[in-house]
Amino acid sequence: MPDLGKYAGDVLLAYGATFLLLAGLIAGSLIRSAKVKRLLKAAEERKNHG
Amino acid sequence: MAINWNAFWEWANPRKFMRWTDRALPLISVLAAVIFVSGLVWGFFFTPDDYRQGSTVKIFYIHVPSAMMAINIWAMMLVASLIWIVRRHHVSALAAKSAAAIGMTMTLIALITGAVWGKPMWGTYWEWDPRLTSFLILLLFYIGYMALWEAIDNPDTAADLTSVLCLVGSVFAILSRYAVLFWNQGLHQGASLSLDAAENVDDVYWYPALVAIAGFILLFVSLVLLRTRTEIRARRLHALEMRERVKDA
Amino acid sequence: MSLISVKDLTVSRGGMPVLEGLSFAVSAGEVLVLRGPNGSGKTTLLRTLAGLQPPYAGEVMAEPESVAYAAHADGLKATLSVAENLGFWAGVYGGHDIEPALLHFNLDALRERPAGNLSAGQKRRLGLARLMVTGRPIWVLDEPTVSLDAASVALFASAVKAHVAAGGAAVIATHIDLGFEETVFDVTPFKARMDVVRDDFDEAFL
Amino acid sequence: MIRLLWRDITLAFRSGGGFGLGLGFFLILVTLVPFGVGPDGEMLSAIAPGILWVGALLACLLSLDRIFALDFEDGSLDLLATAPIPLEGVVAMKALAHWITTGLPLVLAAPALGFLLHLDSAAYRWLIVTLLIGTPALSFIGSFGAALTVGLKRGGLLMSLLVLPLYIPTLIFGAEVVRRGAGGFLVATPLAMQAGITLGAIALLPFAAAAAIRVALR
Repeated sequence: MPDLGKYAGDVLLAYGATFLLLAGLIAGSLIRSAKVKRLLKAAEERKNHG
Repeated sequence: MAINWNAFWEWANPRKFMRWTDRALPLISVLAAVIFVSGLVWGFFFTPDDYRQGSTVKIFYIHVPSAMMAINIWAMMLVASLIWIVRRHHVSALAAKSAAAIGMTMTLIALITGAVWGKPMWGTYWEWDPRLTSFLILLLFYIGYMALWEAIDNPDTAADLTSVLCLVGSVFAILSRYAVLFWNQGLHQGASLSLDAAENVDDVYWYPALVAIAGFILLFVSLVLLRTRTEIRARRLHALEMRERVKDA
Repeated sequence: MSLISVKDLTVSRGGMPVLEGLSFAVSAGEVLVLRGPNGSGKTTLLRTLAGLQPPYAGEVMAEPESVAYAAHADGLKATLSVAENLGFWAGVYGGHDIEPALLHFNLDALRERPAGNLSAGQKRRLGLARLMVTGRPIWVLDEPTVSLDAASVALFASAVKAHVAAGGAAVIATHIDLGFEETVFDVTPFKARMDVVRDDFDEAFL
Repeated sequence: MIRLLWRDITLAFRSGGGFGLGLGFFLILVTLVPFGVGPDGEMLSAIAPGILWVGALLACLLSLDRIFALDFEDGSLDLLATAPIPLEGVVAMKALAHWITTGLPLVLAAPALGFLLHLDSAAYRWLIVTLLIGTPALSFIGSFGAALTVGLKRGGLLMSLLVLPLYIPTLIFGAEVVRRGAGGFLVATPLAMQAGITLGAIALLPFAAAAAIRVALR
């Protein structure tokens, strides 16, 4: 851990907020991807066997 | 130089797109993760503090790339919208839709890191500085664009209307930028990085920043591919559901 | 020579084809009546004929600006009088006289009445009277007789007769028998098939 | 086209709401501001240009969704789209009618309300000039937003979200001219910019709005 001096709180806040936002974006993208994949699979099966 | 444009557009055929991204996406994702992390690690752990700004200079490894991406993603959406309007490539419209949420996140990151950096420098988190204000306006444009996508049921209608909004919005975004500059000549630094690096920033800061920028770009590419794939599947799902409804009727 | 004709027309609603392979022609003096169950795509077909939406495939051939369209909504303004409503549309379509239309649809006595105070049937009559002031040869009508009583239906039928006798044509979607010589066109057999692969729409995905 | 203009103006007058509503809203807004910020005359004088401009903008927004939504609901928009007038002309006339029934009354009422807010006497002239130049842009930009959301459920809220960011340049230049005018500075540049935006909006946005309506009707 480097010495961040008197601005440590600010720098860590900036990095923390960024990672939180990016993590939210990536997680949201992955969750929606998985959900749509699942729903589409079910719909394709209904189409082929229904 | 002769480019075979037909072959180029072939890539945007949904089926082809799904096929090549299926192979390319894992590769790009890994590359993005590696470069993104190494850029930020380099910047965060292995660069000296600035003699005036102290350790806050480290914020720029996030702030600058995210701000660049916020603007460039809107530009990419504009190009994609134009391609949709002119050539009616569905993938293009869906790519624009997919990019919007990423662009909005980048804008938010640029705003937040800018505000946090501003606190020790300006003594306040928020200052109506032209650049910060412009990004706030850009955020409003992203929100409006995404809200319009959500509000319209028919996907082709939504693609058409959001494309028109993106076009008109781009003009007004540029107008706003000039208006804001006019309204308040601010406290922001000039462009922190320009192509002429030597003039602005020391190499110690410049190289990790370049890596960070590359990381952000790759992160965007992999996310936009992932999200576009999702949208293509969602579109197919929508089509199948419509068929079922017609059959039942 | 037909006034309006379609060839291999496919029409779509919300991106989904609903009717396909339509081909017909309507000549001057002819009335084409469209039949088919609710939701079979008659409205979509009529909107396509009127140029409000592009064909999904195939083509509609008609002179530009030759179609007058009337649908379920009459486009009336509640606070304008009968004469003002009609006068407005007459003005938009090039200043035809509104008197014959008012007289024909028995609206003369109501001319100063705000359209908001009309009964449903009177509103409908006013909406149909609009067709007479457009001066356009092809009338495209979607369920024109809704909320009309028997006498008003007769008024409407005679207006259509007079129009086609003067060299016009009409395409009408209706369930009732209007009592004139008409060509009946049932859209049911043209219901778009759901099991075929089309190259443009959802099949382009995946 | 003149008939369309007349019809829309007549409708706005007769249906109540359209005409008086924006003006009343403007008055109430200006009355509320001193309650919010306190009765200090100097403070009010300082913020008066901004309040009047923001008030005009919101008052304009209030009646925007009427431009196309009513015609869409009663079927008039279908009929206008098949009429011999180009749809671009329809949009332009409707935006013009909106300006005459909303923007113009605001311009006329603004000086009286400026009085309530202790608006600097040097600024009056510029307030009227900028509102006169700027409000047509508000109507034309607004008609574009209304065209994008025509036929949508709860389109009104979405329209505000889309339109307000587009109003930013007009607002900035308008308020800037009044502020500079009050301070006795040169106003030529922002005034020219604002006029440019208005002319551009009038010339180009009807095409975008007509394209949006065609898409929405299909």
